[in-house]
Amino acid sequence: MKDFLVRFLARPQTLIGLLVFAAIVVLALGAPLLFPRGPFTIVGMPLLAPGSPGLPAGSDVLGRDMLVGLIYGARVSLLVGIASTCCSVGIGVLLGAVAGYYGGAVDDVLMRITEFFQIIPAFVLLMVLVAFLQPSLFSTVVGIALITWPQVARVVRGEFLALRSREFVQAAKLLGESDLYIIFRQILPNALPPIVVVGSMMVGSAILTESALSFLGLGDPNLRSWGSMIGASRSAMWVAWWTTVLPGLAIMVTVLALNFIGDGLNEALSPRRRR
Amino acid sequence: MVGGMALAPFLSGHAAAGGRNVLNAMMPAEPATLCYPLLNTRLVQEICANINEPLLLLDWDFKPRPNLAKSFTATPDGLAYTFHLQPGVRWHDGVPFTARDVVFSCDKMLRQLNPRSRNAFNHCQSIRALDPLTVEFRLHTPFNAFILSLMASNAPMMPAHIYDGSDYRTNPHNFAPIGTGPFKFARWERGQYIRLTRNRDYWRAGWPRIDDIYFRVCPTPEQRMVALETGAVDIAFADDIDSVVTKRLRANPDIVTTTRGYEAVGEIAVMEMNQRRWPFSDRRFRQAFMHAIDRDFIVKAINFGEGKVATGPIPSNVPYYDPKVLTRYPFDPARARAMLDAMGLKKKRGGVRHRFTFLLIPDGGGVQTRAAQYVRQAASEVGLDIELQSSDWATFGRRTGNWDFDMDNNSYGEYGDPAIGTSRFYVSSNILKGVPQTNIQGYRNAQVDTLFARAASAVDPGETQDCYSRLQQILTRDVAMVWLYERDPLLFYNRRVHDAVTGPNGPTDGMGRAWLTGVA
Amino acid sequence: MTALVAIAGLSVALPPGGDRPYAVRDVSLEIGTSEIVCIVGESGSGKSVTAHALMGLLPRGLDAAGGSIRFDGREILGQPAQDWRRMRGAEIAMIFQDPMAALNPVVPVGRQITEQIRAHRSIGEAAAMQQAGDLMVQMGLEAAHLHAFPHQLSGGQRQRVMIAMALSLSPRLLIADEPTTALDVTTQAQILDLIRTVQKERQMSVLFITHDFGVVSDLADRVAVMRAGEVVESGPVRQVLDDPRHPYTRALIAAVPRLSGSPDPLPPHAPVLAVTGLSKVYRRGGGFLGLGARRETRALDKVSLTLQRGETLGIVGESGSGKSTLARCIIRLADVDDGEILFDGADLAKMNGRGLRACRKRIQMVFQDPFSSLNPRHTVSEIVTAGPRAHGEGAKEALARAAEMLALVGLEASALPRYPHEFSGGQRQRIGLARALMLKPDVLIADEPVSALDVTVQAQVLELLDRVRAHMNLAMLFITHDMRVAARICHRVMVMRQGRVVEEGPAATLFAAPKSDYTSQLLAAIPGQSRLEA
Amino acid sequence: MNRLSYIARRLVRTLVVTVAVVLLSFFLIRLAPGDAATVMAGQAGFADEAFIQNLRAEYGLDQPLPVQLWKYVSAVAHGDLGTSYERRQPVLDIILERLPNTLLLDGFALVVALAGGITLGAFAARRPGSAGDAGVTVLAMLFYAVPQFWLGMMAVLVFSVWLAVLPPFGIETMGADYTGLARIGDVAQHMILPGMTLALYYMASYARLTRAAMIEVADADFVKTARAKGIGERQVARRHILRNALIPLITYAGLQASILVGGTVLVENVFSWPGVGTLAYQAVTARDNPLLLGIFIVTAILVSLFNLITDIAYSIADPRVQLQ
Repeated sequence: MKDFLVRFLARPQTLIGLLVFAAIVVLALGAPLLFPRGPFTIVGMPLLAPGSPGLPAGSDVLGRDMLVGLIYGARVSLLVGIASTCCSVGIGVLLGAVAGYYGGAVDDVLMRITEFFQIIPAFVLLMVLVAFLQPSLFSTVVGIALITWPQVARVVRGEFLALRSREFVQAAKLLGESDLYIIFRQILPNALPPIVVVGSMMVGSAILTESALSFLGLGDPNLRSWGSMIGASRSAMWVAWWTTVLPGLAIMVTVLALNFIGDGLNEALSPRRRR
Repeated sequence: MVGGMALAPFLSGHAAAGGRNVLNAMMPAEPATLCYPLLNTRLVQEICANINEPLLLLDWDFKPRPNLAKSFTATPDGLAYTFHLQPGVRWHDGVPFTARDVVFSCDKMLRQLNPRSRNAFNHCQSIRALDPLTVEFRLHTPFNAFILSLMASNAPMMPAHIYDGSDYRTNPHNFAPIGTGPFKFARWERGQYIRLTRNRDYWRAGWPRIDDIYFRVCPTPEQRMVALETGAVDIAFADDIDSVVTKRLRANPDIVTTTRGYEAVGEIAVMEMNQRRWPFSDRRFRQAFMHAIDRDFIVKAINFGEGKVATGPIPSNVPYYDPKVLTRYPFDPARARAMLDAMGLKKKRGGVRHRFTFLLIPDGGGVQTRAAQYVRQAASEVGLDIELQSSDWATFGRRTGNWDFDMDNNSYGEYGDPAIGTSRFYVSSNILKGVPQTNIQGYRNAQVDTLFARAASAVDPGETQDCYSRLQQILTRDVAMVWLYERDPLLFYNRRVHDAVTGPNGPTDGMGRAWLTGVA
Repeated sequence: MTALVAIAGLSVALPPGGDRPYAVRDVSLEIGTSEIVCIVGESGSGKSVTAHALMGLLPRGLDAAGGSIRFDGREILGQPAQDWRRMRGAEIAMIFQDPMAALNPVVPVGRQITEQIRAHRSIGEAAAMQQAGDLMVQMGLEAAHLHAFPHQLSGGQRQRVMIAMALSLSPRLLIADEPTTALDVTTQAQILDLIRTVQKERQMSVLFITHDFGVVSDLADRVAVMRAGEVVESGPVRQVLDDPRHPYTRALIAAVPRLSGSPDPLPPHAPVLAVTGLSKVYRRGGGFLGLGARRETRALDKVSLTLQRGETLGIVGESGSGKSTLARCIIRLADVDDGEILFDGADLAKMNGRGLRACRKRIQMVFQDPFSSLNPRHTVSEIVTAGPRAHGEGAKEALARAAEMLALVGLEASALPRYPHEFSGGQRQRIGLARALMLKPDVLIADEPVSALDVTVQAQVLELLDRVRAHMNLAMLFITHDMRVAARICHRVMVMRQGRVVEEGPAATLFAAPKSDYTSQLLAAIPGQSRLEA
Repeated sequence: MNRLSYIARRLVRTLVVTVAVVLLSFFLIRLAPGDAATVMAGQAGFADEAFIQNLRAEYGLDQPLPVQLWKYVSAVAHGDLGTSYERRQPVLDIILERLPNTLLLDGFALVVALAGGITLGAFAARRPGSAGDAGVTVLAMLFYAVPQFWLGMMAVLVFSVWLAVLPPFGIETMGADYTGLARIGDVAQHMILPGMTLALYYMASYARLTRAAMIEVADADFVKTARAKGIGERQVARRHILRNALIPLITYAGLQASILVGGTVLVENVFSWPGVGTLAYQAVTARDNPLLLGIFIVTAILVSLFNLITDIAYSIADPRVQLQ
């Protein structure tokens, strides 16, 4: 564990990523304390430029404070990113583990399902799901989890396939350990590094996906997310650059921080380094 | 500043390519069909108005002007109208236009396909051709909006020899329409443009004055603004341009901006409440709600100063509007709170009096959505917690039609006479489960039903005015609907375009008279 | 004799943070013209690094820290890259341990040979290919093999290709880095033969790296013994073998197992395990909806055996003989197609679920790979007590017994809270053995338990296994590819080939007078018999 | 293994998968509430009962679900993907009209991404840990983290508004109606911004993949063999390292091609590119079920074909891989 931390924190990018991410988390959690009136309060005329009195980041098409919107937007992005990744990893690990460990028909069925998801255009499927479930935080999370779990399942299945023929797993079988115990106590801990890496990368891509959905107007209308801020200002882009540029930068910085962390995890956990 | 930059040379107009007399018009999406009666959306109207003409046009005073009908007479009891058609009119395929076409269009095709036309022609007992150039309409009961119902989009003339006896919905001419209008359909390049070309045999001498009209697809709002600014497109219609950039376009000396041309539509942006449910069923709640929202702000900030606050069910720039009788609801949150307290809707934990949902009309995050977001914020100031729900057209139509909503936003057009466009949202006979764009609020008032019926059938214009004044009094007192603002849609066109708008029907009268400078 | 190569005082530094500062330290070695010099040593002794330094191909991060290497009288250590390049392949050539990995998998072998020729000689591809073809034939291959990809050849063929490539420019020195370790014993014999032959024909010098004293005694003119980066002893092969000076050399030679001295067979007794007519077919393919092509491999063909308490039965065979499959089938890690496995009167082949679990408790296994057989994420105590706990034993009692069991296999109780990666290969095998013994099995299956270990450790583990077998009166099934290892501890031996039993009998008899030709071939191929068996 | 028989079997399999796609998407889409009739009514802003009824009858929505499914499946079997609700045209015609535009954009993006990514990756792998390597890595991570739609908008802002060098929207200049060479040039100009926007993300992936693969392959024994043969470093890098490192890229490029076919919704939307992506978006918002189903089916078939091509290409590049 200590070794891992040393390796993990050794790279400057990882440190930067962690610091930036921590700052974003703090801002997101502290938003209701900093701005108790919420992100929708109209504070002035629309499209005031950054630097206008009391508006360091300007106002949007409805005269709402961009800065408050950016900070509240972090809540949506992080929530969606983390919640959908958790769901996705949960489903993916469970099904991938079962398929990889037992193989045979279970595996065949699972592979066909992931194949289906691979063949259907994922983003279109996501739009369909969200539109039909009615756009909301819930449908966004469910939708993203639904289109991403096969990716996790494939990774987990692959790991389980490789690990189940390892001799310590065969030894465990001979010792009379139950399948459940073997799956969760013997194999899963060894399969964790790639899952952690995939998971950390998925948070970032889920944030990107959420922003894309919101951009197209398929986000929760009761929340001010970065994507919806850009989508709502599309036509304002020509007269008020800050309405689109700033939320985009926010997304980029967040995802970049997450990817730095994911990359650091990958380096620290990758078997090549471990050996 | 980004916005102030001049646009690149490659973006500049190619409109006058080859010195031809070509008008480029904007089309935000491709229409589903070019069969006018089949889908009477504004987009189809803008294109098809150049192809399929009505019997009459409307002048600026809302008085009929001859068109395919060179004159008409009405009996004093208001029960019979006789139209005399222009002689020598031919369809684009050369077949002569006759009374048979009028009878077919009004009695069969439009009545069957178009709900708005059906509303008018259902008043008819018979529609008969007296001779090849004379048609007689006989009504069951007097209907004083009858002549207005024959205008523009309500009653385009369709060719009987093409459609009669065919399956209207699958007729191949739905994609290559035939009409009598100043322009003929020429080509539909999918994903790019629809081209109409000059009808050289047009019955009205000297028209049209343009060789070709291209309707060009510009799907995103950014693209539409750029296209207009660069002159790639000469004319943009209502709703094509996001109000965010109107100020910028108004400042552009090459572009003419006008609110004229949509008077006959008389559109009002509204919010509807499901009045079957409490507390929307309580008049005090609806009144308090009106006080809680700053409609001036909506006009000023959200609509960037375009349009004006709606005072009641009838827009202020059309006949029968009566400002004297209206109950007005100025922005007064304190009063709204007091009224809500008084009706027993007290604050509960968290300062919330009542929670309800709001179904958003799918306008792609445009003005209506922004207005709803503002209303959500304003309502929260008086303790009403609104949850917005996005929708697509399927969801919107299904849920409003099935009365499965608390509140929604919408807009309706008056179409020249309250009997045509307005009454349908307030009369109890139009409460139809499963059908959107009807009286989905479930507003019921027997007095209102009677007054609308009387107003439409009165022969004496004074009596009609009386009825509508009383209606405006009752409906505004009741807050029968949340009226937000009169839309006054904007028409943008390049300076080189002239006579683009010739009457209150604006683009729905077609571009027959329009001409371009800089072209011989 | 003039030295072609003279290495003097060569040191190669390890990057900081390693377990020692030098990979090799102060190594001096001479290789005479047309002389075969062997460097022998266990893993980590620095023998490979020395060879690579001679090629100027030290891995990234390793640098020669001092000393000199003279080739034909010329100092080559630190010469410019250009000169190295000109020398490599033309004057010094090298072959590696794993020919599969050493050949570019996506290029036909012929092209890989011509590439080398054309890197040094300006001739056309066709002419180079002609030469390559000739070389292939000389190496006992066919010219048609030129167009094959590496994966289409057998291990021995691939190594022949490597040799052909190495000899293509008639180098003066051939460096062979454990070239036969990955090969079966018969193939190894052929490759060693080939190297000897071409060395004689071409009067070439050879530097041969190996861990096997048998190979040394068969091949070398002179030998250098390395340990932990240093040369501990060197000299003419006879001298070192017959009269080793250094204790380490003596230990190494002593640890090489011999064919003689097998234990005598036990008096016949009722078997605890009796396998009859066991068959197993591997089916591959089939694929989606059975649309894929099917391929069948007969892994076991009617194999029968018996095993009694206190007895060790050795199962010997080359790769692909089915010996491991047999172990897996007996313990039902693989399903059986046909035959019966009678264990204490019950047929294991037909068992499932709980019954199988109960029986398996009494048949345990020790695995080949000391790295993959222990879960890296579990502590030794978790690993060793897992079996008893799975069968309902209390954690406390299990832990107490675990300490005893560790003592039995020669480990301290202080090992309990530690993780597998903190132990050496031999220690890990002991932990694996303790894990198996915790369930007090009747039968112990040992699947190549020592083949991944260095020769000195190998001897210790073999000795431990034999002791434990006697101590617990275990019936042991001992699977190995190495006849010498089998000879050391098996009462009886069964030779397998392509899924069938070739021959079976008491170890001493079988090795002394094999009945089948195949067994004789195997025995004949064992390197170093003539000199080491003496 | 015989390649032809492999292809035949794969085609059969594609068929099976396509049937599965048809069934699953049919139910997925039909389970959603609301239908074409309510869409039309809502958009027209004026409706009555007869209007709804007429529309339902026209689209066969008044029939029981199994009947609808049967009719649909048998039509699809005859190559008829039905009629779009919104456009009232054969779905296949609509899709085939748009498909070339999407394939054009995708092909351009794929080529740019591959060429750029491999070059950058090879450059970075030459000296791992150097400043150049770090630069490439950070750049790749940056493009990884940028929302594509936003990148597109920023590209428009920079190249069309500030620098005014490239056209921002559409596939050709509106109203110019060029023909011949001029048109090709015009389309090419319009393709640059959306194509680059699409390509940058994948270029980042390729750069990372190439870099990682080259560093890994550089440690392989056969590279040591190559050096031991005395061939030059450049040749070692090109013929042995890169040649092997590129093999995994084939899989990824195949995957990208598959994703692109149906996955360019955002970029097409931002640049008003008249492709399948914008079509899909319109179909979703208009609840144009036949069109949506058609898009799913056509992309499924295309993706299956791409996968087949990928597999064959892979088996050619890597002789160890057998098609089965």
